[in-house]
Amino acid sequence: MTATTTEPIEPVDPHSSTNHESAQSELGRGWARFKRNKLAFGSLIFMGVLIVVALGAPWLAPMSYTEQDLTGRLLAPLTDGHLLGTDQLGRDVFSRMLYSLRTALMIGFAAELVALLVALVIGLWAGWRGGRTESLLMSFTDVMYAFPTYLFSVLLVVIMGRTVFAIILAIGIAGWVTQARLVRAQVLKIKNFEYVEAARSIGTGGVAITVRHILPNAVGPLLVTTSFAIPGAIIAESGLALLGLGVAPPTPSWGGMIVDGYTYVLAHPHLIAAPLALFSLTVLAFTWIGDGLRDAFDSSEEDSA
Amino acid sequence: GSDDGGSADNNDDSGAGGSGDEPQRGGTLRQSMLPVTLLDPAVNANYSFGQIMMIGLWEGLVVADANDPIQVVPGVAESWDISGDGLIYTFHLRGEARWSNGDPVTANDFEWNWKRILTPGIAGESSPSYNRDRISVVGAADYMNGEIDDFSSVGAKAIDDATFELTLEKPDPDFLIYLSQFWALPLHPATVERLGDGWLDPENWVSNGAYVLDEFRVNLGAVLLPNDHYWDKDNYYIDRWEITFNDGGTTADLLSYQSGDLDITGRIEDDLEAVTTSDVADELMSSGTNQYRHLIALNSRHPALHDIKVRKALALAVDREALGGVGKPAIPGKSLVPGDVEGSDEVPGVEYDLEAAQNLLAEAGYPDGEGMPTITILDFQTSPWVEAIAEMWRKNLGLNVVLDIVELGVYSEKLNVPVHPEDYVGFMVTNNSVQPPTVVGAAYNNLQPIRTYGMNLSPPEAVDDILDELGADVDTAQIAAKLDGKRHPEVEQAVELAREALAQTDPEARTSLAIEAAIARDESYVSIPALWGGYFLLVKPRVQNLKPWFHTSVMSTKGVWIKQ
Amino acid sequence: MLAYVARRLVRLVLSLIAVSIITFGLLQLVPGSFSDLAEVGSTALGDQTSGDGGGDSLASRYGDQVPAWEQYARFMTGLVQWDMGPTFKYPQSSVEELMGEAFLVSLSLAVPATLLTLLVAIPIGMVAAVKKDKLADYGSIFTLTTIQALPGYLFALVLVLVFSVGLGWLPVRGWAGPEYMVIPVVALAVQPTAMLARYVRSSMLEALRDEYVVAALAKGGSRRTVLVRHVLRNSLIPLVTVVGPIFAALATGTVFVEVLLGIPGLGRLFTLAARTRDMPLLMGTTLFFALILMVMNLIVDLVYGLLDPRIRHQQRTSSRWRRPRRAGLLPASQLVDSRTQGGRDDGGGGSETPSPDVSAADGTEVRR
Amino acid sequence: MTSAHAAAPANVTGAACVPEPRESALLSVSDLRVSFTKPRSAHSTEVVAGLSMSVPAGGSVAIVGESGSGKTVSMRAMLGVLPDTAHVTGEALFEGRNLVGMPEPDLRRIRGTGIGMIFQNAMSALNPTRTLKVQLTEHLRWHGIASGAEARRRAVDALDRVGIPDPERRIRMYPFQLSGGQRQRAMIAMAIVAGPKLLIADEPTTALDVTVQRQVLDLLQDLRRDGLAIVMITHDLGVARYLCDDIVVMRHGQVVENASMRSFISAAQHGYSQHLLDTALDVTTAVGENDIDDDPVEDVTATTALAHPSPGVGGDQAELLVVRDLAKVFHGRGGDVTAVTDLSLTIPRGETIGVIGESGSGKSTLARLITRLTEPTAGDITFGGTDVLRLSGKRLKAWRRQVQMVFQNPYGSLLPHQTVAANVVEPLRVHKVGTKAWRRERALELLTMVGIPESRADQYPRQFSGGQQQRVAIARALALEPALLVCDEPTSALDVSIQAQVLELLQDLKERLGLSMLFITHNLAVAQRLCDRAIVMANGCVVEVASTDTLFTRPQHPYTQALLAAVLPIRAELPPRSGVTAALDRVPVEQEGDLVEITAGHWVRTKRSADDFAKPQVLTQKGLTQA
Ligand SMILES: Nc1ncnc2c1ncn2[C@@H]1O[C@H](COP(=O)(O)OP(=O)(O)OP(=O)(O)O)[C@@H](O)[C@H]1O
Ligand SMILES: Nc1ncnc2c1ncn2[C@@H]1O[C@H](COP(=O)(O)OP(=O)(O)OP(=O)(O)O)[C@@H](O)[C@H]1O
Ligand SMILES: [Mg+2]
Ligand SMILES: [Mg+2]
Repeated sequence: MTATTTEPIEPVDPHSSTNHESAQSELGRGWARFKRNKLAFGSLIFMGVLIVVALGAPWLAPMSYTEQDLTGRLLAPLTDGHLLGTDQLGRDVFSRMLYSLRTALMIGFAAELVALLVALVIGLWAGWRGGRTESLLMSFTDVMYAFPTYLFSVLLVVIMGRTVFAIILAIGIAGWVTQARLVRAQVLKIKNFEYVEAARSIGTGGVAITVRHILPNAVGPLLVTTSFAIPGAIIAESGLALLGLGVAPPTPSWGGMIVDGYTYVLAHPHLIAAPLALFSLTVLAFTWIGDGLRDAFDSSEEDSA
Repeated sequence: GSDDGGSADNNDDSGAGGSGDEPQRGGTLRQSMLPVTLLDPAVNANYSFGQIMMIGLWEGLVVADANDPIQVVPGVAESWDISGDGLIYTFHLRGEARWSNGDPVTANDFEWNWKRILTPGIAGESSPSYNRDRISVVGAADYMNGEIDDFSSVGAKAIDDATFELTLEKPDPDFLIYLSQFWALPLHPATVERLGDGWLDPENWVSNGAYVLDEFRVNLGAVLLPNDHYWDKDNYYIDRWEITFNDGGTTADLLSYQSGDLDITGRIEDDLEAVTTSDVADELMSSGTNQYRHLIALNSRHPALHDIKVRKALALAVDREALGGVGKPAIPGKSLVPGDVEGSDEVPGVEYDLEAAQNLLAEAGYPDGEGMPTITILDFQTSPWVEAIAEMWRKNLGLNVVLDIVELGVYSEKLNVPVHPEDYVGFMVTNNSVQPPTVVGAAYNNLQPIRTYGMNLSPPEAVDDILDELGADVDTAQIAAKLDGKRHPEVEQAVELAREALAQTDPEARTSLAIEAAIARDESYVSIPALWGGYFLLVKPRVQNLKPWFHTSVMSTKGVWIKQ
Repeated sequence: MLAYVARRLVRLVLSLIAVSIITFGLLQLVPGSFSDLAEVGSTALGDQTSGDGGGDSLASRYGDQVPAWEQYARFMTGLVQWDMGPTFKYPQSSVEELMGEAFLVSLSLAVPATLLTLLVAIPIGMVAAVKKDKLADYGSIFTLTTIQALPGYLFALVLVLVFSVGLGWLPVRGWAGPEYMVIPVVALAVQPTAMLARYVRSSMLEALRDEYVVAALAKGGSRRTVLVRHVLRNSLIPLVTVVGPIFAALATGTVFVEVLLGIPGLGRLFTLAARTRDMPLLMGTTLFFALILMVMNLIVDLVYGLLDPRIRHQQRTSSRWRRPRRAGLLPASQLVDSRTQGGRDDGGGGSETPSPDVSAADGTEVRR
Repeated sequence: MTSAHAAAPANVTGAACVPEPRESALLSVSDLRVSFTKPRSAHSTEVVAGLSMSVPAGGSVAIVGESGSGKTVSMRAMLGVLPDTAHVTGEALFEGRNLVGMPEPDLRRIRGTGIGMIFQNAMSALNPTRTLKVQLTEHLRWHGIASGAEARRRAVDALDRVGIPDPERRIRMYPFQLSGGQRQRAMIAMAIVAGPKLLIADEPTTALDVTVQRQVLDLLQDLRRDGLAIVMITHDLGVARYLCDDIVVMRHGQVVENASMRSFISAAQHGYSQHLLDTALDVTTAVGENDIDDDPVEDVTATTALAHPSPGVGGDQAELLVVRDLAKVFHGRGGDVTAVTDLSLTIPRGETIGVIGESGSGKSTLARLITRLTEPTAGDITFGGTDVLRLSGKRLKAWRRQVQMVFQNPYGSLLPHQTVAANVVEPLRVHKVGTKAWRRERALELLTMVGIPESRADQYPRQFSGGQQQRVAIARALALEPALLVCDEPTSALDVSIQAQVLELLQDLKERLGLSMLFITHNLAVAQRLCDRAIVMANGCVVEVASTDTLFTRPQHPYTQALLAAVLPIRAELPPRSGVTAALDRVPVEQEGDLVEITAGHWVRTKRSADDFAKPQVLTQKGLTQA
């Protein structure tokens, strides 16, 4: 076989001059394609609203999330000015839901940030250095991969306590493994691209190549997995809550609300329905965004775009 | 000596169903409980559920009376004599008592079992079910400690096949009640000797109770079938007793119960509220209230809680009527002696008095809560009533209150801290019972080991001195001894009174001293009582004639029948 | 081939040792010991007895006074002899006995759940792929993504509420007969089904893009024949890389569903062990989990090799993995990575398949 | 093949222009149009806009045209194997029946049995997980031609016919177990096993080495002799000419010229065809034709002899780069691969050295070794007197300024996330040359120099055509004003016409800037055009070194001779077939013998001594001078 492998008949023709008008970066093109995906774009807007609501919870929530009214417990929605009723301690479910949103988003984003940081350090390091460093790091990753994820979360929460911070760390640290593998795979892939070789031939150093050239081009897939991992982290918190290891009260969290609500599921279904609905919508929004991102960055899907 | 014996026939008492129908034979009783890990009465079985099964599988000399919590009725012993000085108990075994393999139950079997219970290493010296602090059979403690090896010097002897004798060190009016508890149930000596641990296998099962074990699966459940050789089998109507183990929480059980998969469940304690708000609330059965939920002050270097005025203010600021609403079906509990305990009406307890509380706090130097440290409430699970108390303190006293809900392991570690630092000031949440349900039983609670019972509210320096003196690895009893005289005076008094009460042999004096001790304990405000409750079961109406034995949280199936 | 398996086995053992060390190390950090907890439990759990005090005779074997390394050594020696001894919580049963029973339970759910997954997911994925960009495709993708995104325990809840509480057709919880298996099996299968169906779809689409499909059509094959003989076959081969981990995840038990539905499976045992600090049981279950996962990965790789002649060839001809060159084929793990990226890692995820050896710094030249 | 019609201008429509009457043509296409609709939109693009052509029974037609001109699509449209998004109109009569709009079952009967198709990339067109047997026999069964043992026998026959040795054994193999050439043959066997009358070959040799390409083409020629009609899609005029009688030139989905091959070569009518012919490079060889350069041979030998005392011995300051006994062994998992061995060469200042050889001969490895992207296993590299291999850290970085590289895949070698200007700035930035503003200035200057207007400097690489991308890459390589430019097949990923532009640019730069170049290619014509001297590599070692003129006129090593023989000239007379096959058979691929200087500057790897060459060399020279 010779080196003259012409590109297979790939319908999108890089030589064509049709797209000369709009100057776009890789990310820019992804964004353009992403915008065309109505579901994903809608989800993004919804997410924006959620973030605003979460940030504005102290102003938006009609009541404090801790304030109890022992005479007005387990009220049905729309009674006594409680939009979604009250819980077993007479606290306003709606207000608690808004604050839970805050907790959830905080956990989702922060935990993934932790996971991503660890993953980037390990993945980039292993992928770029190769050799012994890589086998060592990847063996470690493989071992961690064989661990049940939630064992880690459970033990870490136990060690660090049920604070939001601890739960973020617990979920983040338990979740870096897949990301690290992905980063490494990306690095290995990109490392073999000619432009990395080209950068080396120019005299660019290893770190600079990794940070300036490999990382930006690995961002697409990472963005995708991250947007899937964020709802994963939110779900993980609710799972911990199910085991009695979620965020400690009185800080409201969806996991806690769902667990509490499940207790009253037959007599007062509204207690579980409302948080569960918002929880599911949030998780779904992230998923749709992730899906949209994947389609936007996956060049093999281009023909459908 | 007097013969308290007599045949107990509970059948004529109406049970849960409240109908006067003739009992019907047959049917399966399906019950759910926390997983039982081990069915050896001699080894510590902390879970009441295990005891429910044990009480069905074996029969001791005497049996608790379902109708009167502080009385016993004959079991294997048809009758018994008590010597005039109250020290020697002679039990006359009934001739028709049989093991499930047909062997007769003899006094030698009991002697063998007593030896087993007391032998170090078999039952496990670290977890004796036999409580040497409270039951004082001659020589038993020494034998257990390994100080004597000759069992013949222990006061537990078979006189002949049908006569068994126990000798006490000092008279104890509650002795028979203790004896009715699960730890005194007899194993079949021959089987245990032949099989070792294999006796636990359902295939090899031999016991002398109303049931035999047909199936036992870890974490899953057990099946009990009637024992054909049981002498009183006519009073047991159920064909099959199916037990499922559930560690999945209340809701799961409640749903099973509601959809008709279960007849009885006791797995509802975590979230009684879910039950009381459900449509099966009226099927909830409760034993008498001999439990109390309270907050115990933790020792801290911060002076606030060392001031009785502050503690009293906190106790007075709790609106127990409101708590009763949150903690249903538990009821407001104003004292550390629950309402159904004999003599409790003489203990006045704490009343809600907001004004007094605010004044006290001001007097102590914290007007409107100013200057008070953050109060932490330590717990390992969330309970609405605790959150409610926190909110009351915040609202009524202007305090900063946080809940420190931690995982059980962390909880246990925090309890092990003898003195918390300045910034950790607060209480732990706990639930205790008075056993036996008498004020004298309550007096025992005054003497409980320090770290779990908060009687160590002593000046931190005193605690430090003791720890320095004793080193790190000392047991709680030693510390308790060293603490004498160094506690805060109000605490000291409560301990002293309890000691006196227990040392008394005269029942009347004993009771009145115990009442004084209980009042002293309440008034030391080391524990803040909140709620009283009993042991709760959800029981389907078709299950007739069921009576929980409230003082041991156990129920018996004697006389229980299922309406088809 | 044999050399390959042997090498993998050696690695597996080393990994297991690493897992055991990490688990044990973490346990040392965790506050509270079994006896502490038992003691607190006896008084604080709202469960009263006359007997006070706590602890266990076992504590003397693994108790506080025994140095950590010795406890570890004792456990590991036991493990090697397949006699891990009694657990703290169940002094009368041995770790291996408990795990064996629980594993059987988990297995009897995992097998039907996996089968159900395959039976449902493959047709759905196929239809979606063939009807790409049509309503059926959008509809199914929408539904599948939704299902995949939601927390797994939700389905168990819904099923219980509808079929047990609402309709009363099935028992709410427990483990006593075939009727008790329906809800857990379905609940367990829902998410893997969604994931697998999506996987089948993209795998099919990928295969459909391949030129040999056109080639087969150009030879005169009907669409159906080509679909079945070439596309389906080729796109199902990579499925083993997903089905393996799915099965492993199911067979190691799924805590939430087990706890919720009262199934005495491995997941519950494991959670119990973690919560009560039952060291032997926790070590045993963790190692067992890791073992299953790794063995499944090994099986996946071998099966993948059996099914895919290219990889079979590699496994046969070299004792070590070589990056397949110029043949346009990727190691199985990368197939998984590239296609399931996005799926949350619920135990599925990539297997550690033939990839690792792309590693050498001088990785072979890859052309675009 | 009637030249009468060849002169006719592009036959865009109408049957009148089709050479043979419809009935006698095997395939006759008129006004075939294909458009694609985008999913979820009503918008559609026409990619084939009226194709007309005809193929007589047993005839052969080449379809040529640049990439994307609709060659593949139109052929697939006839067979009805395009995706659902395609909309086909027009007429394609095969044996008198219109294939367009024919019901699927009828069409299916024609596929395979009436018309067979060969695809460009055999690896992707053969199902990787099924054996040859399955793939060769399944459609025999579908069409009811044969099944079981009979089908198998036919398949074995077909394999035998396409020249796959030991077909009985190979039929049980999987595609990946065959070599590239064998795969392509298997592909052909699959297409012919059901006995079609027409074979559509879609660039069947583009992915192959010249020598293998030649063998496959010979095979197709044999099939033609047996009466099979062939439509050959290609972008290589040499291939088209070698195999076909008629030619159809396509551009932008339209036919611009439809003529007989002979008249096309001699007198292409359409401007685009003319352009194609002009830009197509042709090798002038001594093997086929004694086509001599204008320069007197002696002169060439003399100058090269002066400039290159020895490829193995360097040291003179006139030498920019001296490589001595370089070797590279890759320790692969399946064993060691010797990519380069015992390689010595010198690059004098201002000269361009070509490196030619088949795939896998170690060309790229050599480039990477010289640029220190890969560390050699053994050997020395001296650059302007400094020992390159000793350099590290800052000094290595500084040295890198002087050696720059241009890669094969222009898009792949540009940073996709940066604009082209930023790409050109990158080396300046890395080496901290100048201020930010100055760098940009310089980048724009360089871009203008390579023909990219300033206005497009801030666009991303993806928005440029391949040729433009390669220009950017060249601009980047020149940014640091290197002394040596290493080009690793910089044009082989490009279309023929674009390739010519890039080569022109390089030629121009070389002359203007006095660059030294190491130019790697497997395209002999390119090497001949651009290089002063060339190295022929086989199996990691140098088999022949000479000035390009010498090399192309008087190749000495059998391997070189085989390479040259396999070249398909466009204008020159075709070499005799027998000679080629013979030459190919002679190719020794061992790395034995020593490099022997047979005349000044002409080195050949041989076991013989230089004296053995004396005679033939003189003879050749003589012959040449005489001619
Ligand atoms: N499935 C498709 N959907 C949309 N457009 C397509 C599709 N297939 C091909 N095209 C477009 O049709 C045009 C012609 O493509 P075609 O593959 O026929 O070119 P070609 O002449 O064979 O080029 P090459 O020499 O590169 O093989 C191109 O612009 C291509 O983008
Ligand atoms: N990183 C590597 N690891 C192992 N073997 C390698 C590596 N790079 C190249 N090789 C081997 O070295 C030999 C020469 O490869 P090289 O890429 O230099 O050939 P080439 O002449 O450039 O071929 P092409 O024309 O296909 O580009 C080949 O057999 C190849 O398989
Ligand atoms: Mg084409
Ligand atoms: Mg190359």
